[in-house]
Amino acid sequence: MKHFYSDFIKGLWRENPTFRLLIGLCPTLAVTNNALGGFSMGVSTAFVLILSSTMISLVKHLIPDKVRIPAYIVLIATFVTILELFMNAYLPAIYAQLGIFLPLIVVNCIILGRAEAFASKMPVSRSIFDALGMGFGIIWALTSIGIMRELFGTGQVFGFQVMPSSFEPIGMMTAAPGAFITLGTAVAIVTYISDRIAKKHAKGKKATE
Amino acid sequence: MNFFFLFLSAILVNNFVLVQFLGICPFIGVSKQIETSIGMGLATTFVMVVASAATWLVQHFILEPFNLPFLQNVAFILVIASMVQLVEMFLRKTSPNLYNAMGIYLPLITTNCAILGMALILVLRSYAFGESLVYGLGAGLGFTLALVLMAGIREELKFADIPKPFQGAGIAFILAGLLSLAFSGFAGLV
Amino acid sequence: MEETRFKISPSPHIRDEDSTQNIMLTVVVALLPVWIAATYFFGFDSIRLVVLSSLSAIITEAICQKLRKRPVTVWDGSALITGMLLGLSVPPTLPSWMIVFGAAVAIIVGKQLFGGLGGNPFNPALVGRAILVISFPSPMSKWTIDGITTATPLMESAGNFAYHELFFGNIAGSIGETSAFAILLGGIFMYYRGVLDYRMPVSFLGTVAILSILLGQDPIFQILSGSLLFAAIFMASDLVTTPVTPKGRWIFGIGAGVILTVIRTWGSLPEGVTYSILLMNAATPLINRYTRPRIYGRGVKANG
Amino acid sequence: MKLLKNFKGGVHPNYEKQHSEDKPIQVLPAPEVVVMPLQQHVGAPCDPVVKKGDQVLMGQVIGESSYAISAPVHSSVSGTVLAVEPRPSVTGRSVMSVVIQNDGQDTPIEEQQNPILKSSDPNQRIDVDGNLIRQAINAAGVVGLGGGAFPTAVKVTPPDTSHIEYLLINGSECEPYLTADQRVMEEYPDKVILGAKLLAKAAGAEKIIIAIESNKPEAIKILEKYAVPNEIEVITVVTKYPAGGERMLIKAVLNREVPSGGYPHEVGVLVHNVSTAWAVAETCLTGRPLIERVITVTGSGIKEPGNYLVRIGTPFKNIVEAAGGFNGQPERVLCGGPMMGLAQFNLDVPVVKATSGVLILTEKEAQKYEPLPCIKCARCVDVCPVYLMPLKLEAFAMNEMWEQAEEYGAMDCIECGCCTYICPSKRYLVHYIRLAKQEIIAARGKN
Amino acid sequence: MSNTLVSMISMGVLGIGLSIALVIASKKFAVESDPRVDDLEGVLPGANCGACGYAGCRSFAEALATGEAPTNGCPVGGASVAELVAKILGVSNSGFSRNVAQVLCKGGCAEASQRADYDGPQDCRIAHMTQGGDKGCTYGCLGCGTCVAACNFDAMAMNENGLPMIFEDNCTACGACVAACPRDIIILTGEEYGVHIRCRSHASGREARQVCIVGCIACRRCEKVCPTGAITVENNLAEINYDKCIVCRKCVEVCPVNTIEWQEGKGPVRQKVGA
Repeated sequence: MKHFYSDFIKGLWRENPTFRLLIGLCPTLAVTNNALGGFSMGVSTAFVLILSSTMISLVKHLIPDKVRIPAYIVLIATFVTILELFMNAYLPAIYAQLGIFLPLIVVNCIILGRAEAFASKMPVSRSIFDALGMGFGIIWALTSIGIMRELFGTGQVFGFQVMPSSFEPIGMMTAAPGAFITLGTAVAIVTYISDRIAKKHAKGKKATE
Repeated sequence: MNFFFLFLSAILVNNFVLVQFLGICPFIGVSKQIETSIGMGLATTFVMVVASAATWLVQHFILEPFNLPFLQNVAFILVIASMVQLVEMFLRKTSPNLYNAMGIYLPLITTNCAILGMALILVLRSYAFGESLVYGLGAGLGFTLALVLMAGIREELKFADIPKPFQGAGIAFILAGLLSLAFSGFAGLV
Repeated sequence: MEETRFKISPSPHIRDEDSTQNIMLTVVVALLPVWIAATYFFGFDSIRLVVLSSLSAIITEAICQKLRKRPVTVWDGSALITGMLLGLSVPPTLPSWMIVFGAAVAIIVGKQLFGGLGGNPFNPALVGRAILVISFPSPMSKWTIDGITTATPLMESAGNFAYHELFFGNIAGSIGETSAFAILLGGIFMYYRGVLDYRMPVSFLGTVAILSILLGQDPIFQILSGSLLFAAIFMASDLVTTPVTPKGRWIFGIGAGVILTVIRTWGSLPEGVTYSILLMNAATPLINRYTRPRIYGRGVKANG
Repeated sequence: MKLLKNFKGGVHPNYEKQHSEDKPIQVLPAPEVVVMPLQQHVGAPCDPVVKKGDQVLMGQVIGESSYAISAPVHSSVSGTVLAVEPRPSVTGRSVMSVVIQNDGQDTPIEEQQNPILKSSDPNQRIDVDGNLIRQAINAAGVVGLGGGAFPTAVKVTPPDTSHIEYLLINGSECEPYLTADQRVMEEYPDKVILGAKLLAKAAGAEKIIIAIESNKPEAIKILEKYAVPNEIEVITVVTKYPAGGERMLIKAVLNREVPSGGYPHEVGVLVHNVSTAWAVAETCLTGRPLIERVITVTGSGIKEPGNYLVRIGTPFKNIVEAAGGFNGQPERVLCGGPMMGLAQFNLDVPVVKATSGVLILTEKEAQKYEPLPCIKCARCVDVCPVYLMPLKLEAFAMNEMWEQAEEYGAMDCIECGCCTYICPSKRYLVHYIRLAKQEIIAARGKN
Repeated sequence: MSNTLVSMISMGVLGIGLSIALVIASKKFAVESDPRVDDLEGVLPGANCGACGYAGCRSFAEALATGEAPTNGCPVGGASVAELVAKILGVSNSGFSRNVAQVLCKGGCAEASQRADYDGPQDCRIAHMTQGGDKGCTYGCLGCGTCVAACNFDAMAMNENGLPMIFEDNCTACGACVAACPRDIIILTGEEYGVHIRCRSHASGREARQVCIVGCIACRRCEKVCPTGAITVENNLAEINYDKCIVCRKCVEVCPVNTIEWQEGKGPVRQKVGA
């Protein structure tokens, strides 16, 4: 039980793929110019991640070691195609917004990375929790970046006006430089908080000794 | 002239890294030293040109005649993965130094979304074969340019007193943001 | 003889009197004629923008240094220069809060995140300006003169302006760029004080002139209009973000000139000076690296 | 107006020569006790040949070495050896020294070498054999008196393959404050000329050029008078530090560059200081070894600045006393000029052969500065006379990137200190370059 | 139906074609490599500090695989890494004794005299080059903290007395401080040794006494009292042979100038045979 909890929780903060591991960054930057884009991208990635991790964990014994990477990629690509067709049919607006970054989930390092590092070694149950943790990690990371950029770039959040009407939107936030700068700042903030926590932890430990 | 503008557009105006957000992972990861970044950039450029040709052929001779657009992702990634594997083996044999310098990033070219992204863009814009090659070359060189500029500045940053939380990835993103800001001057150029 | 404790130090034991603060002050003084000219043409707006911008830059720098527990060195004048340069490179109608925001962001993102003075790869004032342009495109391109909104001369054809107007001012544009005369005055002062390397402005302006002749444009108009002259003298000569080698400085100017001409001729932005210099700033480490001077005695043969 | 011979780089510090340039050379009486370090030269240290209690005569050899690159040390007074022990030297480290109690008699040693030159006429033709001159110089223990302290006899014996075209007599004295060379040129021009001719003969040099900085018009005038009948050229070089640097002088006067890591003889040039030429002439005329030299005692920390002919081994204390003592609170005592001189702990250290001056600086002149961040103004790049990028080298050294420092030419640095002098941020440039050089040499030793 | 068939066939053909190309290429460009290197690199700390004497963890791993480097060659990783390495290589672990750094100088601002004031960059190596430093003692600590700056593991700090102190818990014996010190007063020695002669001055007793009140005056009392002959006085300085020291602390008691020091709590670790 403890395993499941730690597998799940680590993806949210300690090993957050976006802020700590710094992988899967292209969509993080590209589609987070509003909160909805970030959220839907996060959910899409999480969806593929969970399915592929589960699947890979299930079939890991059937795949010969030599060809495992191509096999994983094909597997992931399949799920991505399914997702793509689904979105195209039912959520065309979001499909259009995500553009080529939806098919590019195939090469998102998070998914292959989890497949290699975790799902191919661990039992199915743990893989699912790991994928869930990572998935939620991506979702909150992308959504929060999306919210920040949308809030300052347009004064809205998820399309609703939040800022007073006198607020002049800061165009940079929704443009490319804003994406990099927001992510850089977010990474620095997360690093700062983590360092503080680690320091506190170390101090607490020393005091008890 | 058309080719020239296409080429320029791929390098400067629609720079893959700084404007289109493709290939960010290696951009942040391999841009610490000028030598490595040149190597990485050129390897990526090479793969891009080869992959643009290969995916174009696959698209026009397999996927389109047999009406299989839904297999695009799978087919492209297969082709690209094999291409990268070839380059990797080739480099390992011919230039062990370069191979060592690239370290873990060479296999990562497979999962470099810049390559798959380029293949998808080529299909999206229905470029002809020649255009595809030029676009692939331009995109690769644009990637290299961004990488090398970044590496040059990051080598200097070793001597700067950067705030602790920003050291490493944080300042790299800020730097990329400022580079992107500088490149925004090319908007609407072509 | 009574026992005295001497000081030991590694040689050299004497230093030149010039200091970093002196250099910064020289630039500030050189900017004064530009500011005075701006005030003459644009009135109170010029004072408002430059003062707000400078104050914002200085206060932001002090706060950053306090937060980082570093010595507060705002008296070295570098933040003041950033503030003044930014204030002088915006249109006169820019709302006050925007210039305050721009100067603060310029100092934080353009300078303090890179460890303060000396560490920044990009000219902070230009970073501030570029961020303002991308964030507030329309207020940043609203040019007025005598209360009438007009386009910047670059948007119009060359024949509409007399050279003397371009030279002495009285044309629309960012407040600091109107009077070429005042800019040159400041430039000459900086050169006289040994703060300005002639290579960068000369190669920058020269490249633009030559390219505009080749492209069939009026070279004098190209040089005098827009913020080229202002930037070539005050921004391209920024010490921290430009090459340190003589050859590199030529390359810097030529590169900026080429990029500027490309943007002006084919780009959609009315003015590309900011970006041409920012791009060359980005290339500066590479230029330094590949234009190292030949070391004395290298590559010479013995003939004894 | 003739265009001055110039070179790229260099700085213009306040020369401050007015304190002592008009003061004629005074003879300083030999002190009670002299301390003779046994290493006053570049190369192998000498072994003592006297022991405690021995009686020594003036000019007697007290230390010699069997190594090729070395120079013997002679007693500068007559008297009793008090001790043979390590004593602090101007380099800050203890050096084996012979301490001699002066008996005040100045009894010269009897078997003193016969003078090889009979006439002191500066216009005479030197028909002494070159070998003989070299032997005389070697026996007299003459070393480069400009500060280099390289044994002169070794220097005038270039390798077989090289052919010396020019002998450059270096009268630039580019270090601020110092005027010893200037006074030597003005007061002993005949001996400088004679010494130059002897050196040229010894080295087989074809032409002699005397190079003097433009701020010494008097010396130029006097030397030109003596030089003309001897077909010696007197060239005025720009007043700029470090015009007196060997490599800079060759570049300025002959527009030749000494190869990196090489020596001037590789481009057919030898450079000797005017004081060295004077010492050579003295020893050839009198047969007396090098036991005295002209030094400048100056700086605002001294009451009566001046130029003195002092015995080698005279402690700084005696010199300061002779010059009227301190003027105000002395901050730094330097052996040599302010750009490359060595700061001293106390006044017990003795004058050695290469000591060109004793400089007492007060707080006003030698201010303390806190280094500020580098603003990349590139002034250090502009002033570097060997065309390095000191700011880069400093950054590499501070981050222990020795390999990059070597790639950027740290080993070519001549440590003139121009970069540190000019730096508006008062950074410690040359200091870190020195550190890099030391570390690079250490790393080479390891491999 | 036919669509499925076509897609299966086309993907199959594509797959087979690419596989053939890859097989040929892998034959043609085959490079021998030792798979253990990757495993080894995986268990190493990845600090790339170079303490092992190799250019980073990767090259150390390569040296391990060829048997060139000892299994306990990584001081940062310590015993646990040595064990893992030995496991991968299938050899027995050659044992690991943890080293820590010790500062062999007690002459801080309070104890040692100054012969001048130093005005220059705060770097011991440069201060040392400047006339041999500002301290009266030309062997002792210069106090600029270059060793502290060199430490990458937060294991050093300067104390108020101007001397470096070592937090042994953090010390990895990487040797960076040893290399940084121009006076060679920092050494690496086994953690268990508790008695140190904290002076490196070769000055004569009289001279040493003049410049520092805690410097070794070479009185030889420690040499005489040492039951195992671990201390020898040579060239005006007592030196301890740690291999012989049994931490009996007799020398600590007799030292008239308190140069010899015992670190509280570090006791005899091994009994001498027959003792």
